[in-house]
Amino acid sequence: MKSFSLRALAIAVSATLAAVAPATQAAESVKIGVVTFLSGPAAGPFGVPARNAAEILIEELNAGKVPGPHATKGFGGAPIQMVLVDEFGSTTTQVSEYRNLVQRQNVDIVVGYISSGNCLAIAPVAEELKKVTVIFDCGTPRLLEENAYKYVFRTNAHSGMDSIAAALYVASTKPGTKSYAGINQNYAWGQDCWSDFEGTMKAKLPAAAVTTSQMPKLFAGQYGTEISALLAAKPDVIHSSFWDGDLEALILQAAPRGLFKKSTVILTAGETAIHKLGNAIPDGTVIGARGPHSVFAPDTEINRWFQKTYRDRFNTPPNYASYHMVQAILGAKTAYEKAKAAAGGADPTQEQIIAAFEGLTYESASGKVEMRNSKGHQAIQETAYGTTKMVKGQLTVTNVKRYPADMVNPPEGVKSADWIASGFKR
Amino acid sequence: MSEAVAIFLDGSIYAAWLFLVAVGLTLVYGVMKIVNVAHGATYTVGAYAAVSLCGAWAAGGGNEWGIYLPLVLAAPVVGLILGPILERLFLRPLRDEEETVLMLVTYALFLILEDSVKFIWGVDPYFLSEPYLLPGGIDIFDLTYPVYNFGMLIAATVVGVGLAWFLSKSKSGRIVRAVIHDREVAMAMGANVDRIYLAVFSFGCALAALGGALTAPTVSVIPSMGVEVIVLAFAVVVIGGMGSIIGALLGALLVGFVRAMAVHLLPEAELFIIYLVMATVLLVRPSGLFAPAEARKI
Amino acid sequence: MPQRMLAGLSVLVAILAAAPWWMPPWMLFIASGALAKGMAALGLMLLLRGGLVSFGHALYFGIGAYAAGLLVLSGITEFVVLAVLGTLATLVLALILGTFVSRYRGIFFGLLSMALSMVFYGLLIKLQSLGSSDGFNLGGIHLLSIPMQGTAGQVPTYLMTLVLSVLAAIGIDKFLRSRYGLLTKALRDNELRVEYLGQSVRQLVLLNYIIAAGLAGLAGVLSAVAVGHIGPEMAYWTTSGEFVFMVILGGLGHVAAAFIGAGVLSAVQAVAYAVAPNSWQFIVGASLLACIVFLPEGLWSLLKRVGRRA
Amino acid sequence: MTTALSTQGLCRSFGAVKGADNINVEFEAGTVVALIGTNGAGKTTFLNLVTGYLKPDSGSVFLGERNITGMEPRDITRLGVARSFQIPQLFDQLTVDENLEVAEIIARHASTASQTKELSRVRALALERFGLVPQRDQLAKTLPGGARKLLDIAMAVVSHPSVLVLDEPTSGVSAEEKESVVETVIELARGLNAMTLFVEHDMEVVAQYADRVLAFFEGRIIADGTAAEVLDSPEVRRLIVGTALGADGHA
Repeated sequence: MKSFSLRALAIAVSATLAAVAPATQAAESVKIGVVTFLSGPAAGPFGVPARNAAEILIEELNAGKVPGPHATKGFGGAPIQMVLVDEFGSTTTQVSEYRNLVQRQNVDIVVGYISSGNCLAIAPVAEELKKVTVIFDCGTPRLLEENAYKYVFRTNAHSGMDSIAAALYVASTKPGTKSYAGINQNYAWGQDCWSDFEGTMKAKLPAAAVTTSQMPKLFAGQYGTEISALLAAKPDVIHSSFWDGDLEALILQAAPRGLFKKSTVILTAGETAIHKLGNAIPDGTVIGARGPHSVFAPDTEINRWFQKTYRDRFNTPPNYASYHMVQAILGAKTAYEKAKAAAGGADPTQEQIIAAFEGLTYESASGKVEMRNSKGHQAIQETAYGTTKMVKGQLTVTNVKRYPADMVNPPEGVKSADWIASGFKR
Repeated sequence: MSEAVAIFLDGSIYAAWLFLVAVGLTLVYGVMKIVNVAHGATYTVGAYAAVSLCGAWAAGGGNEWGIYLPLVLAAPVVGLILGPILERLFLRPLRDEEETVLMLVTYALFLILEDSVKFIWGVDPYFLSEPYLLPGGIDIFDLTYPVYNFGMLIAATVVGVGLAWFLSKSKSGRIVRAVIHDREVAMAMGANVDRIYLAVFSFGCALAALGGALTAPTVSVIPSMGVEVIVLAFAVVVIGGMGSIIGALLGALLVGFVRAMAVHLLPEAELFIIYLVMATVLLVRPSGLFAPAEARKI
Repeated sequence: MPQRMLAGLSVLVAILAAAPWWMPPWMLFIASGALAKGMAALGLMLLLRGGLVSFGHALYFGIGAYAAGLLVLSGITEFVVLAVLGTLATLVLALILGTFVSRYRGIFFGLLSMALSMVFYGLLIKLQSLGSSDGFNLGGIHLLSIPMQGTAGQVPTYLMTLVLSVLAAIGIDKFLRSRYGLLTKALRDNELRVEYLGQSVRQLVLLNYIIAAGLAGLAGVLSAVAVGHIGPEMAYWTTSGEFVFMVILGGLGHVAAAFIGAGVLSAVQAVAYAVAPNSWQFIVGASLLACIVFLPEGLWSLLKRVGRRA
Repeated sequence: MTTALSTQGLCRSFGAVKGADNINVEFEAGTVVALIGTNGAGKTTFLNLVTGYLKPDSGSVFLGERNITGMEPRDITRLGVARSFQIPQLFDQLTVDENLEVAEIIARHASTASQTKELSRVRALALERFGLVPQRDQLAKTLPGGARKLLDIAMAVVSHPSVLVLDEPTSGVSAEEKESVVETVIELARGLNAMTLFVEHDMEVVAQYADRVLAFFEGRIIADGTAAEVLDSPEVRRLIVGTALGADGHA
């Protein structure tokens, strides 16, 4: 046993050294670090669909098969090399993995982060290491409202938009709403979404009152009691920013109890559930996709290509997390190529990429993206909500209402919460 | 009035679920003095086993109402396969280690099992809602409750009563109780501790799997579904008194009702109400409500 | 043997002190974190020497970090103040909670500690003004005029963490060699006898508990400075579990073992993330299991064996 | 002579069983007292009540003038009552020397400098008298049964107690060693001028070493006097010695 453990140690040490030695790379390729949940509860609904999207997009970009404005191979002709990292684990682990990507793997750009806690923690490190970092999914408005960052870009609109548009949808489709309630996960995302929704409702439908705000623990899984409380409160409208298994469990447990019939339920992140759980979502449920993604995406060439390629490979349609990932990589690509052109065809520096990225407007699979807020670092985009309806056993989204970017995103320099509190002054 | 009824029903249903997921944990601790963190992973495996077995049943054209058979069958299948593997390979050789070391062993097993589930079934969620939807719902006052939830109540009652009967009336049950009370004396009296440990651990696994299988129809089945459950089950078991079956029942009821009251009357408090109950109970009764007496001589 | 051990450890410390000149920056960051966590694990080791294991030790890690965080939010960015007040805050809380917790033994001590840490975690989640689950960033921390954060701050922070770790290790080593150390060992063996010799077990446990909490608090401050971000997960039970893992991995044989455990676990995690992003949990679990089966006394025993043979 | 230890109306029951039933007794300083009785007669319960392991349902315990009823074992120990155990309570992972060192460290806690010197002397004396010197660096868990028993007693003696309580000092000790163990212990105790209470089943040992004997039956003291008086009492012969004969096979 003595020699065995020694040998085990020796193996462990050599494995460490092997893993630690910098990977060799082709000089001319552009290396992108992709950080997304590969394990943990967020892997299934967000992380893995996003990774899948990154995989096929990078493959197809390298093959030059992406149609429309993004037809150039790779990033400005240079092939893309992807380094994948799991976002699961503590924030400290994430910071250390980020340093690893930048300082050991020498990636050119980092694209990633679903968790708000992680993106908040990574941003100052990106500044410190001077590496262009594109946040693709994290929702918290605090990221770019509280600090001005040079190297950090976010290509999806922040979560304020989701809740504001949800309340606008209620105001226009159910103007007679007398009462509303919420069921949101008890952590930053759920708390923020609920207060934004409540704030907008107060401004748009001041006569409506809150009956109950349920805040179950994240990943609780069992919502029987909360559903009873919601049923008993009899609100006209119920707001929920649930996602992942919690969202699916809520739908499964609430639908048979008639909650969706008695109240109009708005699921701001509901789109991730419709592909897997379509037949369990009752008609009349209001669904959002955190932007004009997936079922709300415009009928463009690039979207048709993305839908088809993704379905062919993974036998399921891409969800909004996949769209967010595509939007981020295409944003980075556009900025990179613009910078390369400006540099006269030479590989652009980080500073040149930043100059090109700031204020950029580009076309993604979800339509137009404007890097307009937070000094050109924060994307704004239109968004949409719709109501589910079963047509011949197929879940469709009807009564879709689209909200232009300016209507649901605060003006430059104004914090989302202040904007809502001000009654949406421009 | 209807609120009181709702609190009672919601509390009972939640307590039934808690009891189902916690009873195996307390039994294994009582007999083997192992705080089995892998219980949570076994719960997950049970849910996945139910998905696979029910899937096979449906694919094989089995009767629609017969789906409850493979659902429940997931428990003994997991118990008989996973239980002996874990006990024989990992727990038996380390039996004489301290409680905390054993707890870490099961924590390691938990990590391994959770990733193994990912290798086998992937990270995409599975849905097994047929057993939940099939029996429909009933209206109580103006609230609709799924009949399936009352099935859960019955399952918890059957498990609780069955276990109580087994431990108090059957011969093997009395031997198990003797081991709970004093392992050395029971051994001296001729109890085959090896066999008892194997059986009890496998049975504990089966109970965890039963919890997972019966929960599967109400949730999306994902690899990490056991993480929250293990912490909850701990709280219930600690409140009730580790190793006590009746304690697990009372712990489940206490947590169930307190939580139902919180959700209906003070939803803000839901987040840490369980830990608050746990800390309070421990401060008042350091060994939980019903810690089984252990022999200590000086 | 002791002389050789001392020499070996001195060489190790010297190598670590020279790390800024041979470690790439990304590795230096991991080393900073590992040392800080090793300090928390050191406190846990002290408790374990007395036969108690806490599954809620991250409570004090979190308290230290949040105390520092609140100070930074109120405009105080001097490291010395953060470290002293952060540690003091944990000591005070440990004194209060310790008077209750020290009544408990075995698994109940562990689980009550966990419950308390989870109540604190729940409280932090509730505090939207402190960023709830997302936590918040703290920047601009300095020691006199030396920056402790950003590119220029990485080396000072690392060296400070190393110095404090070595001091903590020496202090705890002295403590373990004192009569309290012997009593702590006796405590693990037979509490009844300790009481019957006239020593209050609770007092002894409380003393160890407070020291352990103080170390975790200081570790929390250091970690907050190094990462530049704090969040409730620092107090979550999985963080506590990580500390316990480190102690078991290193073993109880020597104060250096806690740091070795922390270093090896951090390395295993880093490698597992890099080699197998989809199955690192499996790898971490398997190495824990292998350690318990093949090295029941921890890695320290392995080093001792190697040392004896050399 | 002064009273070292006394009880008044001491009662304690375990469900229906009376472990101690109105015990009133006084012990003079420096005497050696044996407690006899069958298993379950209440001897160990009495010792546990006196040393604080059990709290009485009613009644009081006095150490000299001081009421120590309901005090914790550690406080009673600090006041000068030390005890050994039926099953030795050692620190198995520590060496013999360290076991005694722990005992000395704790006793030193509340001592003056001259007392500290005395403690070290007693510790060395106990180590030597009990023949543990050759094993002093051995881990306690490696000791054979008899040596474990001696170490257990030595740890009690180290604090230089005024009252020494020994629960079956010879159980588990081989028949050959028995006499010498008791002799050593009693001699040491007399040397320290400690009042000694010991539970013993061997009537020859009792007769030889005890100044006074108490016979217990069903939680009561049924006989109290010199060894000859008690052992000759018909009730004791009927209820205790007879059964002891049967159980131990010799008397």
